[in-house]
Amino acid sequence: MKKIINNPENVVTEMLEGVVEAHPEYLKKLDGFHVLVRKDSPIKGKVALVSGGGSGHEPSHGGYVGTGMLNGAVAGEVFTSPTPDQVLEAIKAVDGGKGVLLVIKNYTGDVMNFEMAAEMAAMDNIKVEKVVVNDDVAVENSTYTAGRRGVAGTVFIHKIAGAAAEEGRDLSEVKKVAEKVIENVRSMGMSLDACIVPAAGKKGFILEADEVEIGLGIHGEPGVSKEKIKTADEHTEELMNKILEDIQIEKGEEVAVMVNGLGATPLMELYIVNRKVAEIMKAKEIKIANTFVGNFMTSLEMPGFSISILKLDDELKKLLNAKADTPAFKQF
Amino acid sequence: MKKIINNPENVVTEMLEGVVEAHPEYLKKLDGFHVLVRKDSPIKGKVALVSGGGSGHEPSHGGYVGTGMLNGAVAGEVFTSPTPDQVLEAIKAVDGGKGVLLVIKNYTGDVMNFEMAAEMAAMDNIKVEKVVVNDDVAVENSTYTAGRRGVAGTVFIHKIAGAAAEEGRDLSEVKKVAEKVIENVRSMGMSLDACIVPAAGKKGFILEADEVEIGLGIHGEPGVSKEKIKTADEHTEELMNKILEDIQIEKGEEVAVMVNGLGATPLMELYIVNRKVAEIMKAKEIKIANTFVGNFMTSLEMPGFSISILKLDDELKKLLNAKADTPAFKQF
Amino acid sequence: MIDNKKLLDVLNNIGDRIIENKMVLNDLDTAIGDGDHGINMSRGFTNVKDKLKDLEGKDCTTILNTVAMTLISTVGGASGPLYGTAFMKSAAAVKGMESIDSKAFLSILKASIDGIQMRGKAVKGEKTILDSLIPAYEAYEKSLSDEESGTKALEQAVIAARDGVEYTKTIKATKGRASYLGDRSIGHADPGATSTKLILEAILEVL
Amino acid sequence: MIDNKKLLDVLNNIGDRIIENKMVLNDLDTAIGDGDHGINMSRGFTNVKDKLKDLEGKDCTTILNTVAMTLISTVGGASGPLYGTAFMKSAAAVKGMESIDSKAFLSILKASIDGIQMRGKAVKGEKTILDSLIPAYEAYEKSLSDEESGTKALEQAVIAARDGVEYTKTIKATKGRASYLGDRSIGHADPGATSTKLILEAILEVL
Ligand SMILES: Nc1ncnc2c1ncn2[C@@H]1O[C@H](COP(=O)(O)OP(=O)(O)O)[C@@H](O)[C@H]1O
Ligand SMILES: Nc1ncnc2c1ncn2[C@@H]1O[C@H](COP(=O)(O)OP(=O)(O)O)[C@@H](O)[C@H]1O
Ligand SMILES: [Mg+2]
Ligand SMILES: [Mg+2]
Ligand SMILES: [Mg+2]
Ligand SMILES: [Mg+2]
Repeated sequence: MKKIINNPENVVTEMLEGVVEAHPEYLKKLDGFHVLVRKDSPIKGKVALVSGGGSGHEPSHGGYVGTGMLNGAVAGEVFTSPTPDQVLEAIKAVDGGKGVLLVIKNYTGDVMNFEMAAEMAAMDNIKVEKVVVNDDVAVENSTYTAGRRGVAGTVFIHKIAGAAAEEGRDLSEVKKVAEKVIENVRSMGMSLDACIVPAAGKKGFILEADEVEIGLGIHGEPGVSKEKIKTADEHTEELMNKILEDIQIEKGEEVAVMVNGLGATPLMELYIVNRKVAEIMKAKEIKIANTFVGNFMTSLEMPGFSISILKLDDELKKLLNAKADTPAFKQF
Repeated sequence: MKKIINNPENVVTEMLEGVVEAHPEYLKKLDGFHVLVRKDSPIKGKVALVSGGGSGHEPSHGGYVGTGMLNGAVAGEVFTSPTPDQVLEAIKAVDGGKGVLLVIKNYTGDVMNFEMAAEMAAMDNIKVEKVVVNDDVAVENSTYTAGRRGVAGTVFIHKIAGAAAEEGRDLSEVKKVAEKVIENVRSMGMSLDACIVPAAGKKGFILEADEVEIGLGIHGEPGVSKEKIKTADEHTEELMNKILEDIQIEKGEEVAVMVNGLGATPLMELYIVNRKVAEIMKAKEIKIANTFVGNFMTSLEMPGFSISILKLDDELKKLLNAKADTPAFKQF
Repeated sequence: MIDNKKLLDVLNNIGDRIIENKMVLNDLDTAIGDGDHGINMSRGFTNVKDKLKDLEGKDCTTILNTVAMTLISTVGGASGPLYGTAFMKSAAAVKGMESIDSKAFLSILKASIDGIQMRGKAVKGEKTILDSLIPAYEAYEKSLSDEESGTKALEQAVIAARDGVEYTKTIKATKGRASYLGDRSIGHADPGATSTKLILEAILEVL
Repeated sequence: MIDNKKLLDVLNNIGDRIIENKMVLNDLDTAIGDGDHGINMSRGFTNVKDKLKDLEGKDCTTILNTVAMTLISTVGGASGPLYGTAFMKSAAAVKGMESIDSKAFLSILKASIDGIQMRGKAVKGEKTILDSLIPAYEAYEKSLSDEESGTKALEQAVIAARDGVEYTKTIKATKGRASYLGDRSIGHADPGATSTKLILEAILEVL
């Protein structure tokens, strides 16, 4: 394992220290916790958003702490859900009296740990609501799975629900708009290789020189199937078909597109994928209103990408285009 | 070679198409050329900035086309300087009557091709000036080399000279401020592995499992030496020492820091490096006014990083903090 | 009979066995999950062992509650809340008791199952912790009702847990991260079921 | 004697040899540069070969100028402006001539050197194109002044170019990208010197 790290056991702590050194104008770290919150926390009279999960998804989630997105981000160990006491601390630090919305990605561990924190916060008389993001169409949403996973589409929830909170909406309204985004966003990813969790020291799965992993989550775990590598256009078409099978989008409707790098994918390749996404949408006469290309929700140094499609209406469009100012997502 | 591409020969064309699809609000592509220019080009009465180089450095340079940075970016083949006719086309498309500043990274090919373009533009009666960035302290600036290379520090020139141009300064003044940045910025990088140029199909150099390449450029070429891998802190210290040996920075002076990923480096690792950079600067009582952590000047999927340090004065500080709005660099 | 002193020995031994088997559990989780179950559990039990030092002389409920809180606040992932809740419910199950006899241990097993099901909403046969814990509970109960000794009953429980782990190899996961693999999860033992088996073995060793 | 018809054959053959040796040149550039010299040169000459189709009946200067512009606009890198300028100066050197005799070829070699030095500011011994081109020019000149035939002179030039390539293995690069390697550039032949040698060999083949 070749990595630019010190001790594998300290990667999360040291990373958070580096984040705070880099972005003191946006955020601060809660002493003794792996929690980043807005520098101006708590903000009185506004609903606060808290998200988080395992580390290794940077810039998620700390990179989205700032105006118009998250108020707090909780960082677990690498690819491991954070513990409830950490989440609770984030909730307490950001609550400005109007309540806190937890944005949880649907993984058994994330859901359980955030739920426990919500129960604890309720005992402290903090209003807490939660939404569970499950945008990954690779996984069947059936009784035979733990339900669809939450992946890169989560960033759209941060952005849009964050904008709604910034507008001064109530907790129930912010939750409602977050749920609307969840209903309308679908994602799917693929990868050319695995990544290495520092503490584990070896790859999560092994692929042949001509194989790719299709439909994988964001925790370095294997996907739903292995395939022979094809062209970027073919893989893009395959992912887009799965996504568009799952969500009805009519001619003339508008969407936002996110082509997300998993960590080691050159931006060049992401743009090549985006070219094909645009071509497919043009053929279907679906209008792309916003496109985001880059590393938004990564899996350490995984060489792969995911595509997320969010179906827009006027409300979502307005909130998506609202101002945001965070270390990793800025928009005028 | 496993890559998310179609035909290796078309990567640049297809990438540029993907860029235009993603960011039509910022830029457009010149028909028949690998040139991206601001959507509102030419802007009358303002000095225009043109940069470029081989492709594979994304988001450099097309990602910096927008308000407060570049007016045009010329994309060569992967890691190959663009040809003079392409550069000329960019110059012609962005010139708004106040002249054009070419920001060139010091590589033999880049310098010659941009110079030829400047000569051609002069024949068309366009005022053209050029600056050559040479921030890489890994390379000795002696008669025994082609001079120090231009690497990630170039982004500071784009930002600061771009802000000066946006203010309405004259060509000679914009050039002067660009030269001031060049005088005050130093960089150095290292990598854990090589990258693969699509058309070449194999790695540019081979490292053992415990070796790293120190002082490498941004074109996939080998560096100035191989070393055994050490901790992130040790490597950071090594690069910082080289940088701070080369540029005199006194106690109490201010700098901007860029910890730049070369393409496949997890943001986690870049922040771990930044933590150490901040620690070193604190010990030296040098104040870090701005920190940029991310992929600004990459080498395809190279797993490595570079550190750039820019010594600031009041003028540079003000221009660095000025508003910028481009696909890859936004600042309120 | 486990008094509060012995309970510390038991918990220390559980910690040792889990930490020893870090890589084993990790490799199992690499095959069908995200390769961190060993890291998570051994991080948790390293902290538990540390906490145990300050618990000499405390009652069983306090000890088990401390273990619960430590696991909840240091394991993370799916296993943290699950094992944490199991220990928390176990602490409640022995509230007021000076020591844990075989009947109390039966109620600990039952409380653990209830706690895990409350949190994780899984049933037997979904390739989880429950697939070694429920058979272990059933075997322990049967052995006691056959009037065998507590030790004998625990031996039966361990055997049942081992069989449970073997059984998990034959089934498809429908809960937890492994469920995303669909049929690809078949053929691999479940990490959580395995760590539960290790815990039961570690208890038996000290008795 | 190379008339405009023969010139097209010569240039086509140069193109073929460069394209054939794409990987050879690339591997040389991988060792001490950025591994694209073969890609760059063969991209350029693929375009040149394409352009040659439309140049039948044109005069030598027009043909060479077209080659120059094509190389300049399609090769990029360091080699594009250098070879482009060499061909541009060569075109000027034969201005007005119906065909290229050995004296004209001498002036082409000289003009190429001048053009490359004007652009690249290198001298002999810096591990560049010039390390095969200058010896080739000198050998050609000497052979002509010894009153040998143009073909014989070109044979001498090719031999000198080959020796020049060998010589580049022994020296450290001080110009171009390879100069960043310092002593690590020693032991490898220079890609540009090698492509120049290939060009001269290709000319000799057709004469
Ligand atoms: N709903 C559930 N009920 C019971 N056990 C579960 C459930 N979900 C997961 N598990 C157990 O958790 C184990 C994985 O734990 P761990 O790897 O630590 O967490 P994560 O899956 O978050 O990485 C699985 O092997 C399984 O036994
Ligand atoms: N200043 C120079 N003068 C003459 N030849 C040069 C000079 N700089 C570089 N070269 C030649 O260019 C060759 C490299 O060309 P190429 O790989 O196509 O460009 P780049 O170095 O930009 O990738 C070198 O092998 C060398 O022979
Ligand atoms: Mg996990
Ligand atoms: Mg090159
Ligand atoms: Mg796991
Ligand atoms: Mg080269």
